[in-house]
Amino acid sequence: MAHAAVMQPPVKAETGAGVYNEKLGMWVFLGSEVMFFTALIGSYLILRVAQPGQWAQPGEILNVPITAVNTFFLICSSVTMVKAFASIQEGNQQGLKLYLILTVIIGATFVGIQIYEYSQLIHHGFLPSGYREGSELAEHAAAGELPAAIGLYGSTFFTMTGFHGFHVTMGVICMLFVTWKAFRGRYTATDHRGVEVIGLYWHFVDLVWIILFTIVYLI
Amino acid sequence: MSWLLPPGVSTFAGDIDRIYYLILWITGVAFFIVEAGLIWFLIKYRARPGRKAHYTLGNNVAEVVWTAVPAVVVIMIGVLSGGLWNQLRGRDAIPDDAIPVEVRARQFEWNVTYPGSDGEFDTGDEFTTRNRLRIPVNTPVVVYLESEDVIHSFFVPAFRVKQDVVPGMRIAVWFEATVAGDYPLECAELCGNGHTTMGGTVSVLPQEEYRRWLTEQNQTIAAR
Amino acid sequence: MEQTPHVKHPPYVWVWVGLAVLTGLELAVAFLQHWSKTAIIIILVLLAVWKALLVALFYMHLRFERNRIRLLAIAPLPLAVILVVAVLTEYVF
Amino acid sequence: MATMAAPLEPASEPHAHELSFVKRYIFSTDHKIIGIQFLLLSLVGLFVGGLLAMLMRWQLGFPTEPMPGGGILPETMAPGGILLPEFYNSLVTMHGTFMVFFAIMPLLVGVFANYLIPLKIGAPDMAFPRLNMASFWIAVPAFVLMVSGFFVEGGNAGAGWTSYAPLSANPEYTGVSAGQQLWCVSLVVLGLSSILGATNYITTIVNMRAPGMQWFRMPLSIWSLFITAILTLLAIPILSGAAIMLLFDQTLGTHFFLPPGGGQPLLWQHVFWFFGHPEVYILILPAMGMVSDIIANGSRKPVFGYKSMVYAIIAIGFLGWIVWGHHMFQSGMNPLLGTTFMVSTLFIAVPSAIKTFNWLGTMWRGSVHFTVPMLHACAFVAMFVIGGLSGVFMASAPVDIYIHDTYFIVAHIHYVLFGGSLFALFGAITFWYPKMFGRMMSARWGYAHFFLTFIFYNMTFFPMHGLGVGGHMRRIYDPTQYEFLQPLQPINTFITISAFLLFATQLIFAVNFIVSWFRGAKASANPWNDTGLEWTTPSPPPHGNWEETPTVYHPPYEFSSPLVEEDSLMQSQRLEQPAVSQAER
Repeated sequence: MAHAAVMQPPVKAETGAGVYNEKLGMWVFLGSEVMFFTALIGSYLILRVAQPGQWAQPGEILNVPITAVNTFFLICSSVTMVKAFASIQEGNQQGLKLYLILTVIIGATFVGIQIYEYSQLIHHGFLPSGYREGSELAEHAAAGELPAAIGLYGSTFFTMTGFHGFHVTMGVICMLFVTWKAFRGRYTATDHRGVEVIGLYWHFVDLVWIILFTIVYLI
Repeated sequence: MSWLLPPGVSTFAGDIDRIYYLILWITGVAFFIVEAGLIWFLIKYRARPGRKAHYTLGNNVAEVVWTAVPAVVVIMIGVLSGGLWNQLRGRDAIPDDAIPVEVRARQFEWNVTYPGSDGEFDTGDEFTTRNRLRIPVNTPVVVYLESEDVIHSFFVPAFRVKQDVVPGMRIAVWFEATVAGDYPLECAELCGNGHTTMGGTVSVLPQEEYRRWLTEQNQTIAAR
Repeated sequence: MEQTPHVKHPPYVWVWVGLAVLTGLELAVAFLQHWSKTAIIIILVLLAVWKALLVALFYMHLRFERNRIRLLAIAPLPLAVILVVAVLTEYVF
Repeated sequence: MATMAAPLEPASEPHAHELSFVKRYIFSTDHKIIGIQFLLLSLVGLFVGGLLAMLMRWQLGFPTEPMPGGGILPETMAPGGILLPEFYNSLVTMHGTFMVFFAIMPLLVGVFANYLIPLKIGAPDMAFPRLNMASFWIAVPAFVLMVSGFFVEGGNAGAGWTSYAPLSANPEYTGVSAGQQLWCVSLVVLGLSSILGATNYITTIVNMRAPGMQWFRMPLSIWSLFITAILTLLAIPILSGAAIMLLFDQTLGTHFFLPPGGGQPLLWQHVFWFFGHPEVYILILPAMGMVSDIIANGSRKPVFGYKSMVYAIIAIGFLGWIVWGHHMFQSGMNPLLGTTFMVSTLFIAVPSAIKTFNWLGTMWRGSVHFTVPMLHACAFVAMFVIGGLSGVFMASAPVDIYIHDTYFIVAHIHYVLFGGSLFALFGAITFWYPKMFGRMMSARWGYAHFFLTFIFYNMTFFPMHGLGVGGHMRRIYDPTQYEFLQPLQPINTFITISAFLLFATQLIFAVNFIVSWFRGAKASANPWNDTGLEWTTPSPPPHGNWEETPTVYHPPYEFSSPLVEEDSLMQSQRLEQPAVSQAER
């Protein structure tokens, strides 16, 4: 066929998005993640407007100090992530490994603290279905110090933060894989696609937490 | 089979049917134009030896025409429908003098509650009938729909009335029947295993008869 | 061929400081007494958006990307707004 | 920032013959094999969906009579061959679910997006071949989960394919608990598969087009698959979120959609249809695109108004996001929203009309060859017109008051999904079959299948309009219970018999498909004299598709071009005398 014309390449390659496939693919995937969290966060906003009486004041049920610390951790993990990326851009393998390990550790800490937070909440009587009967919180509610029913509060809180935690966990697992590859010297100053792509995901998850922390814990 | 709607017996049935028939005409004409054109082209331009297809890429005038014409037609349909929709379901659509009735749906029955002699609900003099809604002819009626379990749909084909009954909501729907008689009431939303059996009757009574029946019922309640 | 190109990095650490400070600010605002709830919510949401923008622009490098990637990043947002706003009209009007 | 050259290293493509059987045909990363895997899976889904419909039709046509052979069904479904209402509801639900999620959607997107995108844009494979493999092997367990719902305690989900809460959210209302949970889990799993696929398709189309394959040189099939991928990417996660909330309502005791705890049933409908309406266009856009390809080929003429076709696809894709409320006119939704949604819905008619007229324009003064794919494509146009026009009735909110939830809407959806998408799919399968398997499907049996399907199809679904106009509700188990529906019962019986014939006719297709795979006439590289890039490589194409990446010089549909003697000019054909097609002047 005529397309075998090797002599002169008169037709230049199509530019596409101008970024490599993995990065474009991650941005595309993040688009779908936005919509996933839209379903959850949107439902929360709608339910909150529909039933404003089912939500406690900030700090009454949820433990704001511990989650504030956790938020700080997640922000730290974002800066270590981006430092890992900056390191490999300069070809700094040591920096890459150090910062990746830090990111993994801080990310895992976030998940650990969240699990602790959940166990405390459940212990006090805050469940996805609302108050646990006979629990400490249920007594406060009976005494009129808390809203009488908080079923929707529990539903939306656990679903949103739970799925965020699930995303962080997935991120940590993928990050472990990237770290392993970093230790095998797979990333260079010119090719470090994996680091940049996992970084995009990681920062996105951080970004979602920034929104969640504000609208779930502080409002 | 027939494209003709069964007789409508409410004040607005005629308006709805008019739009239905208008759309039927418009889509019918469009249907015949397109299908006839399709068949005609297929026959006329079938492949024959020695004839090559005419190379053409399109025609901007044609594109504009077949963009603009459907747009104008749908705007017209939209304006007509929008007006009627507001008349039926708009904020002030329910006539002030409408007789209130409450219909509570549950799997798989319709419970009709009448406000009793004082015309108010929740005053203790209400009475309830099952699967039969009695209303007077030529009088606007507003039905307050509530559900005890799942979503049902209050469907009276003869009145051209259909309204989902949603648990946790109190939805008002109004109509005014024009011919006395019994009309089927159905559930139009899948509501469980007994969905198909969830039927009832709307009895449109002459005004005199309705008043007599209502007085009778109210007296029974008062006597209790 | 391992080169060590000198890349000029965005101020990552300053962004981190900014995020931490804004978080502190949020905590302070959230527990302010005597302010109207509406005002607090508006301020908190603005602070959260600010933080989110910092992450997106600097850590996710949107500030330095081509416009088509920026477009891709914000494309789903109108849909999210459409869904929430449309459903909220059920309760607000 | 360091800028990086786009292809950093060519992925080391192992040659196909070096691969083991398992790597080559089962856990294959080749987009062509994955496409064929999706084809087989979704044809099974289509068969299952059809079979469920046959059971339903028996009940509707002959309500109180035991079904012949129905004795093999267990007591919990059909004691003595008479279907139970709860089993009937499961059938209604699963017929819809299987047809939408496990037949039409994977057929259009899983099969043809996978198979056609790299071949038509001149790429060696997808951008992420392993992700592509994952997307198929994630769809398989989803399929298994959905089927397994029939074998669990309480039977399969029975709240309709739309699973309206609270009927679906609390097992007390239907007696189904495990089945409904499996429905949710299965759709979340399938959603992951779709999202991975969509990510792949978008990246591939944006980044991997061959030199010269400019945006406006892409065939309409690729354009429509591209817009479809965007819709999939953004709509499916909404369904996943909704299904997860529904699952939690059943398992964790949450209250999202359950009114006793303050939940909002309408929230489910909003979120579901916010996914659901883009989904409707996911189910039709690729069909429109492939039909455009086939009609241009069959008429030996460029697609009439190519650019307006592209803009119409984009317009439909965009409008798809702002019309979901038309499913909810009678749901108790704020009537103000009703007006808004009515206007946006009616406007969908405009791009649809543009597409229809452009298809007619393509045939006009053409040289129409009645190949089997072309017949199916023409049937698509004819049937889509009916489905599109009947949609106008529902779009008008006042008229919808009467016909909502009746058989009118059942007729409408089947005219669009069967008459539209499925006819297009039969055409597309026949058209690209030689490329996929290297053999032609039998034309004789193809004609037989087409004509019988066309006749029985219309006999089955056209009378449903009449049932709907007569007030026949959908999803009822026994229409004879209503006195006013009894006069319509002969129509129901007629539909049932037609449906059985329609189902039987599909066996012709199945046999043709299987026999041709082994016995069909050997196909040349370009059996239809088409212009697309996929026809420049052997049938079936080798791993990597081309020895050398093709270069594109021409727009997609250069049939009967004045530039050449022959009646088709390949997109990649380099002319002796450099000439620019009229289309690009």
